[in-house]
Amino acid sequence: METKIGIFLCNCGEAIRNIDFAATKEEVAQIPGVSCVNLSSNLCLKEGKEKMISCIKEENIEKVVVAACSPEFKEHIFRQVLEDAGLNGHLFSTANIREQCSWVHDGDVTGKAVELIKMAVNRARLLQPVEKKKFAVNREVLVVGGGFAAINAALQLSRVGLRTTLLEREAILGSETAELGSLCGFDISSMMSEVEGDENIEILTSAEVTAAAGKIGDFTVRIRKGGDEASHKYGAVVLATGYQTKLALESELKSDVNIVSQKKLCRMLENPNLEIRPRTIGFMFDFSDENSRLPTLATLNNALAAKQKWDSEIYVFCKSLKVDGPGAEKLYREARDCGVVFLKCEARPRITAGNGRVKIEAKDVFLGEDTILACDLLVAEELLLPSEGTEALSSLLNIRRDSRGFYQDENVHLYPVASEKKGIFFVGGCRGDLDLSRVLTDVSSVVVSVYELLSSGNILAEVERVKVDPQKCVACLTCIRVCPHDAIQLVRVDGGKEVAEVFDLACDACGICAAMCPAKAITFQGYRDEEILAQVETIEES
Amino acid sequence: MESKNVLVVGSGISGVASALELANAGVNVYLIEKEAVVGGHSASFCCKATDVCSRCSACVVPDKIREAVINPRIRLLTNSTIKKLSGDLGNFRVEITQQPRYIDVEKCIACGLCTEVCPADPKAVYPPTVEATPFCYILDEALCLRFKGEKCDICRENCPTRAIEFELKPKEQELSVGALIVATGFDVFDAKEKGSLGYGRYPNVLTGLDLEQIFGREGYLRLSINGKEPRNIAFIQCVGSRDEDHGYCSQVCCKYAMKLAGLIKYQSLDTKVTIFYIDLQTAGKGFAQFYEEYKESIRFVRGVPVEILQTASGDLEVRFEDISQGKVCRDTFDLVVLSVGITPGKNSWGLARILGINLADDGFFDTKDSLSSNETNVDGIFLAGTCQGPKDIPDSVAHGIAAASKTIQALGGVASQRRGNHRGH
Amino acid sequence: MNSCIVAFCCEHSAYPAADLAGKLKLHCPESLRIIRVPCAGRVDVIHILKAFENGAVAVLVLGCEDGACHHITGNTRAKERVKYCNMLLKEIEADGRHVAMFNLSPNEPHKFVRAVNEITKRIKESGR
Amino acid sequence: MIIAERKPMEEIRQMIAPYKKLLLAGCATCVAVCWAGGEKEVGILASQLRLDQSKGRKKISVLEATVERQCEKEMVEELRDKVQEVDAVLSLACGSGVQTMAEMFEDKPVFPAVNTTFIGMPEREGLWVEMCGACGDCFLDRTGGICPIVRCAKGLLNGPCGGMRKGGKCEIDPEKDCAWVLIYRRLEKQGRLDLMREYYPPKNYRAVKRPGRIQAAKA
Repeated sequence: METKIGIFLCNCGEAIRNIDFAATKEEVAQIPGVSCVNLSSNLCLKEGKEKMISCIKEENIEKVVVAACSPEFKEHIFRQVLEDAGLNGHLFSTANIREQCSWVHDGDVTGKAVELIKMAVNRARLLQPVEKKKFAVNREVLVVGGGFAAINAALQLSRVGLRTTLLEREAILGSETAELGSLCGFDISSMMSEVEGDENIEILTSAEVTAAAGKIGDFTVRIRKGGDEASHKYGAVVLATGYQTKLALESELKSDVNIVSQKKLCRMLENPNLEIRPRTIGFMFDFSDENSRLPTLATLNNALAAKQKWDSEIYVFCKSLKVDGPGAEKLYREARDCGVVFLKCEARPRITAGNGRVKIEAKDVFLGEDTILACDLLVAEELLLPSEGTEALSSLLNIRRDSRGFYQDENVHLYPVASEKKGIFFVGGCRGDLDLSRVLTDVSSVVVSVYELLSSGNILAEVERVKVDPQKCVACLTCIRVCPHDAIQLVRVDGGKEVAEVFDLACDACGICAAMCPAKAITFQGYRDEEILAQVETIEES
Repeated sequence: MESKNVLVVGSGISGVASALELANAGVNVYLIEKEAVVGGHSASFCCKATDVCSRCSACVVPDKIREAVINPRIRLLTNSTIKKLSGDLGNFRVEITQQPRYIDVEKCIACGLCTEVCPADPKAVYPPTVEATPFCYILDEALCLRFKGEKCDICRENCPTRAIEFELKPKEQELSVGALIVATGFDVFDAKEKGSLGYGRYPNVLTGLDLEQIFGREGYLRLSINGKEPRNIAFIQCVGSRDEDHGYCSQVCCKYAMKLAGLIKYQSLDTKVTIFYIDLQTAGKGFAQFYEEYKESIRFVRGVPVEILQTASGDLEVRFEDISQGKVCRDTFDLVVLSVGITPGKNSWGLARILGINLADDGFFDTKDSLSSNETNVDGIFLAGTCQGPKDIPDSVAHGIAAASKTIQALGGVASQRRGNHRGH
Repeated sequence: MNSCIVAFCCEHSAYPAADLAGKLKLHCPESLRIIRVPCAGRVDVIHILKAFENGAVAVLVLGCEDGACHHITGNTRAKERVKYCNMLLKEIEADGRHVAMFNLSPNEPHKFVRAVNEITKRIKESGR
Repeated sequence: MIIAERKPMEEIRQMIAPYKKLLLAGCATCVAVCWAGGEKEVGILASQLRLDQSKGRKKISVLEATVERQCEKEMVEELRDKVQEVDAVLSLACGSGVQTMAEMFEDKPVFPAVNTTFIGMPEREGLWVEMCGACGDCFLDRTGGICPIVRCAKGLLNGPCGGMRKGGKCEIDPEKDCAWVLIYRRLEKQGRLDLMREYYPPKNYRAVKRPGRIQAAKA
């Protein structure tokens, strides 16, 4: 028996005048399967909705077609109306007869409106209900990394009541945060003691991930710690592995004692019984890596500290100062006021080292001629690189990286902390060069994102909106390879053959797998091949 | 439990981002906005994609606004400002005045009949800008004949959904909320203050914001005086940033200038583009590729010009110091774009007095200590977005989400103190 | 009336752009039929060929800007499939240029109109 | 698995020129997995044939059907009534599928629409590489699991030839790795380099009776 379809037209308060609604109502009533056609002037307002609910109940309509304005802002209203009338929200199809018909054509467009409604009805006829269900999720979070970002994330996650495991590759926690602490003026000892004392946080040092599988709410991660390997279950994974720096110097200069990195200078500044006091110090940055702001901040902080402690002459060679961070311009002015000399050069200065002095030749843009400076200490330019293991871990977790090798694809819809795979987040330096305030903002963003996902212990999601038919699937792995959200995996069906299975929580309903499946085994409710072709076939009838 | 509501002041991209995160975490949100439409400045920014997306995040704004408008837990109050605040974290009482909006947002279906019938010239009731949400028509008191004493009632009679109402007084209402997030955004630097650059006097001197809106509305660039395509464009950086009375870098101007320059070069390759800069800010996620690609095709000149004069033929003569030769020289362009920066909102001083929060020396709202960028000196009032300091769209979204996170932690803390155990389980 | 153009519009970028073009009252040919899809990557070769079989003169696939797809690789997949369709149509001496993929973002109504005008121009040129 | 590639349209058009009603028969296993002859490709080819506007093409009607495996008599049997209705069958299966179909329906001409190319595997999704030449006498045990007959351009049994390029690339095709360099490296890793010193007599291809027949002992 033909499914009963109800059509609800809306003339938007008689404002749509180039569609003859009477004629439309008549013509549309003859479409097979249509049991009632109603015309209203304000379908999206209160009384329009009540009339719709009563009509659905009286005529016991099974599928609803709304021919009105764009679904962009109103679709959720009508889905709610269907649910209030006891129908599944998916049995709903729209025809946009206002923005895409009445407003963009002159003259009478009744013909086109009728055709758009026919397309919507042809699709509605094939729609199938999709239920929603609460999926239980594991409430534990794995934070990979041991630096400033990782420790802060773990602390705040435990504060909102989520049990966290902190996994650090080195033997001790927070190894390089010590310098960062002195660099930005806060003591990390209180932070370290708090994280050790928190019974909500389990710390695994000198441990690393060897394998990872599973999806949002149910990640299984194998961790090797000191010889033995064990696999643990987590609901979400937060990567906070930070970055590493490499001196951008010719190899023979690297060994010279007078050429140091920013970190080494930091340690020299802190160590009270340092015997040598460099008279002149040279800084250099922004020549071979023009996309990082951390070298500028490190230089400004260290220059001020060195000026204050040793009162030495300081020369900074750079192409452009990256001051697009909070407070960076203030630091730059402070440094200039207390006598630091900034030299802007287009080309990279030539460095020669010998008998305890480092010679820097550079052509300053404003002076216009070559300046040669011999200084006791040169803080060389450093390249910001992703920390080791980034490539390995991203292939283990099957996630994408950006063009410079850091985590998180450069897609703007993922910012600030998400990855294209639900349940995996990135925090801090591991996703690009972030200064301290942006790292702290990242930490708070990831805490609320994980809190939303896991705090209630379950996630409401649609059941089998995208489904693989086990009979038709030949396990050719195409869908598993093309899924951008890595939401499909091979699963053994009741002891028999292995077939692909879509994980409802991880699926973002984009349909790429349904289009690529060579055996047409994947149905995507709402946009199945039949439903799309039904709309295409309405052209022939016109 | 009243502490489960939060008031977000300002519906720019960071206010909307905070409201969305709060709503998704189960908190009811009042989102108040002093203008008639949601979105703030960033809603009018154009997409600067060439054949590849240039990562400017302008297209994230309409998505987030749409999500916020249809979210059931977010109640939107436009034309509203805060009059008084009392109470503390967990139970604030906020008095809101809502200026009359003669066209009811719920009822207006943007059919356009009222504009057709309105007798006033220029029309007193008109559609909002295209990207406006809610897309509800606006009745302008200054132009409407009825507010000039005439007995005109034509639009109210013709409105099919009775959405127009005249006898409306500013509405007062008191909300009780657990916490506040201030996301009042920024003001664009008024380029007229730099008189020597001739903005407002010469038609071909535009600001970055004008260029964004031209590309947003028309999609291509035409000179206003002769409608032709500009052949030689100059961008001048750091207009209203990094100078005597703006001791900060606005962070966004180098990025939007280079991306607009990339779009112009993509639309017509032989257009010459010059960028005058102090320090080129090319850091940030997703910028490396872009900078590599356009490093050669755009001419970068170090040093910011001080004066622009319009020649007889309408071209603009820019006087700047050419450092390589070490002397002042002139260059003519047919279009000059001033990359204006971010300045603190004019009425942030008023809001600071009402809420009792401090202003930093550069005019933005101050934070409790240098490490936390969301907390203010008042517990329970948090900052989000550019009202705390210059940020681009991705940073504003992140800052908004962080503010929501701190609010939830603060509210969580409050709830648990009530239940007597100090840990926020 | 068989000069019909079928446009598969991604609901994240092309469909909102079409709505914005409507709000701006930017005109487009009446023979345009817009089919809403969750992502340009959902459009398959068979959908495009069936559109031609049912009398469409040209088919447009409209997705997000390259690199800004909500589903990361959706628009790249669509671009590859449209290229495959061009080849399939050339094989049977139909005009391969009647299938086209354009990228746009949700706040760019003029790019939507430009895409439709471009495909209409191609139809006129090939004399159908 | 068996990898195939669809024939160019020009060839298909000549085969089916005289016929008005056609059945396109797909196969849902090997050729489906390599995107050549599955249900989806049958739909695409059918649509192409219906849309074919080249000169002198009269309208043809095309039926579509896909069976689980075309190299099984029982499965091909399901198409019997459809085959009666048409003038000719265009099979998108591999060679053995086409021949099973031709054997079952002797009265109707059966044409191949794909070229069966090799036994191989996907290097990445959408790109298939030949791995095995089905020579009937596998000696992968002695080459560390790399088959020189297929992956060495000259099919040498006692390689490498003298013409190997720098970086271990093949003399004939600079992009291709020389199979014997790969074999050497793998054997080196496994510490079985002595296998490289052994001499293998030339293979006697005449001994292999064509067509091959394998009689299972237990049936």
